[in-house]
Amino acid sequence: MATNTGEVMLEMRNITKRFPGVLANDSVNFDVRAGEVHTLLGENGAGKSTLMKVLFGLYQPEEGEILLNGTPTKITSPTHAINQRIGMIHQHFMLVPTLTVAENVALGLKSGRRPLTDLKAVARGIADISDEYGLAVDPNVDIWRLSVGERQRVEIIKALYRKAELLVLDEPTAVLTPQEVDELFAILRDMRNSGKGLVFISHKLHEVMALSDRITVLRNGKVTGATTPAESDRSKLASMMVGREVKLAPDKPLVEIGKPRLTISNLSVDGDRGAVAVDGVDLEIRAGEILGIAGVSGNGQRELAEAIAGLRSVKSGSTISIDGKDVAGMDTRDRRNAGLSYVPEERMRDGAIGDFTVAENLILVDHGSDEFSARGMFKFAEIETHCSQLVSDYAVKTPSLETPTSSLSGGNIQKIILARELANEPSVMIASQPTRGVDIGAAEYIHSRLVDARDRGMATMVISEDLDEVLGLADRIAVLCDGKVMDIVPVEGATKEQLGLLMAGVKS
Amino acid sequence: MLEYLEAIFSVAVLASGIRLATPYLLAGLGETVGQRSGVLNLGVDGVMQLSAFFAYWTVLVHENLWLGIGVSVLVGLVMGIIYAIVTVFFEAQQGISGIGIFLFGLGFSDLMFQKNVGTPRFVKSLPDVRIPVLSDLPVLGEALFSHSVVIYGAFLLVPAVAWLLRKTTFGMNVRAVGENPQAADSLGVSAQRTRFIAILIGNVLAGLAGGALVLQLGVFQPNLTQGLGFIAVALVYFGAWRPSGVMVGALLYGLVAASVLQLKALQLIPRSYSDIAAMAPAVLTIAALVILAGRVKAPAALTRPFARH
Amino acid sequence: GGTDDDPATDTTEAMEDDAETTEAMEDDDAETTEAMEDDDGEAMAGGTISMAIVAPSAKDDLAFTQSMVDSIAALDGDIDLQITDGTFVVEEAAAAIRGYAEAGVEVIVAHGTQYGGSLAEIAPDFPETTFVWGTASDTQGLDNIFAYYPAADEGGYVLGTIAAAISESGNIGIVGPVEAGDAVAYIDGFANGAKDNGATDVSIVYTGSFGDVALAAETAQAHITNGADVLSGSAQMVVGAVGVAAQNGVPWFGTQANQASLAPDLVVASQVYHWEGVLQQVLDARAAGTLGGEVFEINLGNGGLVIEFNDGYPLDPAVKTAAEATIAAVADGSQSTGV
Amino acid sequence: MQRLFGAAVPLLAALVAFACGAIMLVAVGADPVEGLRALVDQAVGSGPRIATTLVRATPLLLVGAGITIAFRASVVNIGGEGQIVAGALLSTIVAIQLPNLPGILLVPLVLIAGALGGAVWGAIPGALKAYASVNEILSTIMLNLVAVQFMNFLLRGWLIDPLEVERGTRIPQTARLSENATLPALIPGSRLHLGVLVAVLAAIGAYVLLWRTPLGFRLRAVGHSPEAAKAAGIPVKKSIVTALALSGSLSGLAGAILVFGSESVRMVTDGSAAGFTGSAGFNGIVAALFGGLHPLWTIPSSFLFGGLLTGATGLQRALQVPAALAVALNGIVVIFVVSSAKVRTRLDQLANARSEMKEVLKDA
Ligand SMILES: Nc1ncnc2c1ncn2[C@@H]1O[C@H](COP(=O)(O)OP(=O)(O)OP(=O)(O)O)[C@@H](O)[C@H]1O
Ligand SMILES: Nc1ncnc2c1ncn2[C@@H]1O[C@H](COP(=O)(O)OP(=O)(O)OP(=O)(O)O)[C@@H](O)[C@H]1O
Ligand SMILES: [Mg+2]
Ligand SMILES: [Mg+2]
Repeated sequence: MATNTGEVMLEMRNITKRFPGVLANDSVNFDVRAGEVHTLLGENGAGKSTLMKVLFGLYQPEEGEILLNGTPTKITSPTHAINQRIGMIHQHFMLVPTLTVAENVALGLKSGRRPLTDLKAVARGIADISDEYGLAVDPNVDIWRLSVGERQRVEIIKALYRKAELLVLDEPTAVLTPQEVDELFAILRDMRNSGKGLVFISHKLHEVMALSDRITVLRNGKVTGATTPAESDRSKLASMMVGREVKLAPDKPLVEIGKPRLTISNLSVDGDRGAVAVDGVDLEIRAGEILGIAGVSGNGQRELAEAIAGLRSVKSGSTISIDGKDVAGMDTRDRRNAGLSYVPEERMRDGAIGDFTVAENLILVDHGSDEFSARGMFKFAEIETHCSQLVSDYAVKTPSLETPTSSLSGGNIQKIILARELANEPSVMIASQPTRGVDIGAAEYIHSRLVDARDRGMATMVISEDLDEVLGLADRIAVLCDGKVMDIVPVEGATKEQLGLLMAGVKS
Repeated sequence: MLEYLEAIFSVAVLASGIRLATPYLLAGLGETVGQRSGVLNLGVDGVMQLSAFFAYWTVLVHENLWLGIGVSVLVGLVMGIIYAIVTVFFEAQQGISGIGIFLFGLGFSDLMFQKNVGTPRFVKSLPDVRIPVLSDLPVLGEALFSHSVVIYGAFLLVPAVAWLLRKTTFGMNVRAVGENPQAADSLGVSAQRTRFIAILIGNVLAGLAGGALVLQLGVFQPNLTQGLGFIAVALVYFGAWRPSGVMVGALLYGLVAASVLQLKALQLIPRSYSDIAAMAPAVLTIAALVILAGRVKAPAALTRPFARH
Repeated sequence: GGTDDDPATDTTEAMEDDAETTEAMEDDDAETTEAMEDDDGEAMAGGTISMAIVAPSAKDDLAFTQSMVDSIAALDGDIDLQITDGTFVVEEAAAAIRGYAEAGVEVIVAHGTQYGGSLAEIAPDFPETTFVWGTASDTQGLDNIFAYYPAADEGGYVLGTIAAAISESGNIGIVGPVEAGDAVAYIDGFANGAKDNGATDVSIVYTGSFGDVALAAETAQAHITNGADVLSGSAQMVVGAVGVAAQNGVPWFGTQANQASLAPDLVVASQVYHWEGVLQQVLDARAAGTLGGEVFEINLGNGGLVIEFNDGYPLDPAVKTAAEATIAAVADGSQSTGV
Repeated sequence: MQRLFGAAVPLLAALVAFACGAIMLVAVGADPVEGLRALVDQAVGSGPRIATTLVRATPLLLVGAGITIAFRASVVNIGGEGQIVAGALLSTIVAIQLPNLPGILLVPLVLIAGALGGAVWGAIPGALKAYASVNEILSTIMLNLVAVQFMNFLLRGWLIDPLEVERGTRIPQTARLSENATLPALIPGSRLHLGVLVAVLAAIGAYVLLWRTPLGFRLRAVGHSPEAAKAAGIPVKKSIVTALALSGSLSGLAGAILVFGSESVRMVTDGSAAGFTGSAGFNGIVAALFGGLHPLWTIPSSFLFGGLLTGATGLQRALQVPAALAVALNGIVVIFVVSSAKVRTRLDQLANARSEMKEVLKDA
C-alpha cells in the first residue's frame, strides 16, 4: 500500500445536490491526494455517481465548493473538467462504437492537420500510453469489435491522453471478468504509483479491500464514515453502508431435492459473431435446487441463458424441457407459460422498460393473463392491488406505482424485475448476474428471495461471475469454459482455487 | 426480349437516367450528411420546391443562371437555419417537423408562383457542356460527358462528401454525434453545433437539387418535384448512409425510370399497363432493400434529439 | 366518339339564331331582373351578371382551366367573375360551389367532370341558380344544370394531319399524362390524323403523371432520340416537353389553350377551346328563363374548337390550305376522326 | 391544471403560426382581417358549413388516430396516402360487386373493406420492417407511389365508369356507386354523415386500445424497448406488423369514407394521390402531432385543421387568394407546434417533479 503522503489535489466541501424528490448529496465532504486510491462506497442510490458527476461538471451543486490543488474552482462542463486534468470513466461507457479507437480518443481534441483529422499522431500518442501502463489496444479497430475490458482500456486511454491527473472510475469492474479485473488493478496501481489520484467506486467489497488506500462511505447522500482496509473488513464495510448487520452469504436450509424440472441435453448455440458459443451442454436442475454457473464472462453464459429463454435459436439436436415438456420449439411466451422465468443479465436493456411505470414493469410478463385482463381489457383495480403488494413485499423504494422506472436506482429496478419474475411461482428460473451492480443490502435481499423460492421447490440457475455469490448461493456449481461444461461440483468442499482452474479450462 | 435489352441498354437511356438521377443524388447527398449527424429531414421536398421556384423566378427576372443557382443555395441555407433551430434547439420531433417544412415549401412555392408568375414561361436552361476529349469517346462518351455543369458537380460531390465524412475532423464529429451524442458531448464536441452545421449542409444541397431540377427544365410549375425529395430521403437508407451508396440508388432510380420511358416510347410496353410500369422504380427500390437491409445499421442516434441534463 | 351528329347540329342551330336571342335578351332583361330581385338584388344591378368558375387546375395553366377563364373574359356584356381554381378535391370544390350559390352568384361553372356528383347534390337546393357542368354530356336530369364537352378528337385529328405533313421522318412523338380524360380523345384523334396522312411511326407515351414535368421532358427527349421530328402532348406537365422540343428545334402542337407563348417559333398550331359560344347560349337561355337542361358540345363545326395557327412558325401555305380543308371536312362530318 | 396549461402551449404556437398566415396574406396583397373573417365564416359560418368542416376533418382524424398508434410502437407511418387509396379501392370494388346488398349490410361492409385494404397496405411495410428490417419510412413512401399508379390502373381500366368510355371523356373515375353504400346522414338533409361519427369512435378506440388493453400495452412496450418486450415474451415482430396494420386500417377506413361520404359517391382521381386524398395522409400526421400524438387530443385538432382547409376555400373565394396559402399555413402551424412540444414537456416535467416531491414528503 502506498502511504498517503501526496498533497491534496481535490477537495469537495459541503456539496449538496438535489433532484426532484431526492436529496442525492447532502453537504458531502470528500478529498483525494496525489498517489492514492480513494474509494467511494455506498448502496444503490447513495449518491456516489452524483457526487462524481458534480466533480466532472455534469451537474451543478446547489451548495458547496470544489477546490483543485487548493484553488476554489467552479467546474462548469465536462470539457472544463478535462482541461482541469480530471478524467472520468463512467458507469456506462462513453464511446462511439462505429468509430475507431484512435477516432474516439481524438474526439474533441484540436487536430494538427485541420481541417483534416490527424489519427496517425493520435495513434502514436496511444502507443506511448499503452507502453507506459501496459494498456495494449489497436488504435485502428472499431470500438464495437472490442471486448468490454478492451473498451474500458480505451476509456482510460482517453483520460490519460488528455493528461488526466485525477481519475474517477465509477463501478469499472461491474462488467469485467476476474482476469480483466486483475489487469485493471495492475494498471490502476501503476497509475497511483506514478502519482495520480484515483477515485474508485465498486459494490464488490473484496475489490475495495484489495485496491483502496482510503474508503469513504455514503448513505442516503450523507457521508457516514471513513476508514482504511487496514482498520476494517468486509462485514464491517457492509454494515457501515447499510447501517445494520448484514449476512454476506444467505443461510440455506437443507431441502430434499425433488424431480428434475429443467433438463438440457446436447444444447448447442451460435454466438453473435457466428462461432459456436454453447457447445453440446447437458444440464439438469431439480426441484429445490440452485445450480450455479461459474465461468469467465464470454464463455457462453449469456448465450446459454438466452437459448433457454427462447431468445436465441438453438442448433438441431438440442433439447430443452421444463417439467418433462419439450420447449425447444416454443417461443418465449409459451416457455414462460410452461413455467419458465428469466432475470436477464442486462437489467436496463432486457429486464425493464425505463419509460414504463413501476406498475407497468411489474405486469410486463403477465399483462395478458386473465388475472389482469378480461375480454382484452385491463382490470386496473386488480393490477393496482397486485403491484402495491409486490412493491411492499420486495421493499421497492419508489415514490409511487406511477413513477417512471428509469428514475429508480439499480438495486430497486432489480427488485422490481425479481418481484415480477417470482410473482407466479415459476417452476424454473434463469437468473443472470442477479446482483451485478446491486448494493449489498439489496443483494442480500435478492439472495434470500431466491433461496426462499428454491425452498418452495423452484429449480434455479444462477449465472454469475462473482464466485462469492455462486459459492454462497448454489447447491451445485457447473463451470463453463469455451461453451463446454468443464465439470459440475457440489458446493460442499468447492474452493475458489478449484473453480478458478476449471474456469481457466484446466481439468484436474 | 433482345429488343427490350437493346432499348434499355442504350446511350440515350443512360444519358436520360443520369439527368433524372441528378436531383435525387444532390438531395440524397445532403440528407446523408444530415442523417449521419442523427437528424432526419423529411422536409427535403419542400426545400427543393422553394429553391426551385426562387431560382426560376430569379432567372426569369434577371436572366442570369448563376444568380439562379446562387439563390437556390441561399434558399436552402435559410430553410436549413429554420429546420436546425426547430430540431436542434427545440428538440422537435424530426419526422414531423420535416413534414411541416414540406407542407410549407409545397404551399408557399405554389403561392409565390401564382402571385408572381402565373402562366409558365421558359427561362434559358443550363447548357450542356461537352467535355472535350472525353465526350468524343466511343459509345459512352456522349452519354457521360455531355451534360450541364450541375450534373458534373453533383457526381463530383460524391467523393467530396465521402471525404468530408471520412477524413475531416468535422466529419468525424458528425459521425460521432450521429452515433452517440452523449459521448461526443462528454469530450467537448458540441452535438448541437455539429448537427446545426450538418443540417445546413444538407439543406443547401437540397436547395441546389431544386435549382438544378428547375434550371434543367427551364420552367417551373407548382409541386414541380412530385415527391422527389421524399424518394431522395429513402435513397439515403437505400445507400446505407454512404455517398457512394446513395449515388448507386439515385442512378438505379433514374435509369429504371428512363428505361421505362424508352420502352413506352418504343411501344414495347402495352399502353394499358403504363401505370404498372410506372411503379417500377419504387418497387425495385424496395426489392433491392429487402436484399440489402439488415446488413447495415442506421446511425444509432438518428431522429433522437440530444439534450444535456 | 364526339361527333354523333344530333347534338352537333342542334347546337349549331342554336348558334345561328344567336342574333334574335340577343335581342330577346335586351327586352327580357327587365323582367328577369324583377324575377331575380327577391333572391338577389344587387347582383343583377346595372345588368351585371355574376359568374363563378370552380376548376381543378390553375386559372393560368395554359390548358383546360385557362381556356374557360379566357372564354368568359371574351364574353361581351358586363360580367362579375369569381374564380376558385386548383381544387381537384371534390369536397373542396363542393364547398366552393355551394359557397358561390349561397352568395347569390347566378351562373356557376363547375369546370370538371368530377364535380358532377356534387352538383347533383347542390343544384336542387338552389333552383334560381344556373349550374354549368363540364366536361360532361348529361345534365343529370336537372333543369338548372347545363352540360358541355369538347370533341377534342376533332382538332387532334386536324393537327395530326398537319404534323404528318411537316414531318420528314414520318416519326411523331406524343407526350400524354395518365391515359384518361379528353387527353385521350385528343391524342387518339391526333394519332389517327397523322397516320391517315402518311405518318409511319406515331409513338404515344403516357408518363403516368399530370404533374411530373421532368418526366414529360425526358419523354420528349426519348421521342426525339428515337427519331421523332414533330411532337405534341396534352395536360399541364407538357411544358417540360415543350421545353425540350424548343431546345431541339422540334415543332410542337398544343391543345386546350394557345401554347404559342411557350415556344413562339416552334408551336405550329394549337387546338383552342372556345367556350364563348356555349356560355353565350347559357346566358341567353337563362335570360330567357331557361336555367338549364341542355347539353352543348364544342366542336370545329360550331366554332367551339378553333385551330389557331401560330404566325411565328413558317408553315407551308399548301399544308395550311390542306389543313383548312380537313377542318371543314371534320366539321361537316364528312371526315371521321376514327375515335 | 398543468395539463390544461400544457395543452395551451401548442394553441399559443398555433396563434403565432396564424399571425404568420396574416403576414402572408398581406404579402399577397389581401386584407388579413377580411381573410380571417372569410376563413372563419366559411369554416363555421352556418350549419351546412360546419357540416362540411366536420366532413373534411374526418379523414384527418382517422389517419391521425392511426398515426398515434404507430407512433406509440415507434414506427413512423408516412404511408397514409397509399393506405387511404388502398382502402378506397377495396371498398369501391366491394360496392361494385355487391350493389344490391341492403344498406344496413353494405355500409358496414364497405367500411370494413376499406379498413382491410388499408390494413394490408400498412401490414406490408410492417412485415418488411419486422422480417426484412427494411426501414418503414422508406417503404411507406415507396408504397404511396405504388398505390397511386395502381389506383390509376384500376380507375382507367377495370373500374372506370362505362359512361366515361362511351362519351370518350375517359375521366378516371368509377360510376356513381350503389346508393345502398352511401353513408347515411347523421342529421337528415345535412352533409354530416356516418363517417364523422365513425372517425370519432375510432379515435376513442385508439385511446382505449393503447392504454386500456393488453394488446396496446404490448405495442407501447415494443415501442419503448423491443429488447425488454422480447425477453418478457411479447412477440416484437408481430407487434410491429400489428401496429402498422392498425394504423393503416384507420387510413383505409378514411379512404372508404372519402368515397361513400363524398357527394359524388364515386372514386375519382386526377392521377395523383392528393387528387383523391386531398393530402389527408399528410395532414392527418399534422393533426395527430397537433394533438400531441394522443388519440383524444387528435379529435379537436383534426376539426381545427378541417376548418382551416374548408376555410381556405372561403378565403380563396372572398379574396381570390390561392388555396396554396392554406397548405403553407398548415406547414407553419406544424413547425411552430412541434417546436412548442419541448416547452410543453418541460412544463409537465416540472409539474410531475412537484407532485412527486409532495408524495415523498408525505411518506417521510
Ligand atoms: N438525473 C437524475 N434525475 C433524478 N434523480 C436522479 C438522477 N440521477 C440520480 N438520481 C437520484 O439520486 C440518487 C443518487 O443517485 P446515484 O446514481 O448518485 O446513486 P449511486 O450511489 O451512484 O447508485 P448506484 O450504486 O446504483 O450507481 C438516487 O436516488 C437516484 O435515483
Ligand atoms: N401476455 C402476452 N404476452 C406477450 N404476447 C402476447 C400476450 N398475449 C397475447 N400475446 C400475443 O398477441 C397475440 C394475440 O393473441 P391473444 O389474442 O391471446 O392476445 P390478446 O387476447 O389480443 O391479448 P391478451 O392475450 O393479452 O388478452 C398472440 O398470438 C401473442 O403472440
Ligand atoms: Mg452510480
Ligand atoms: Mg389472450
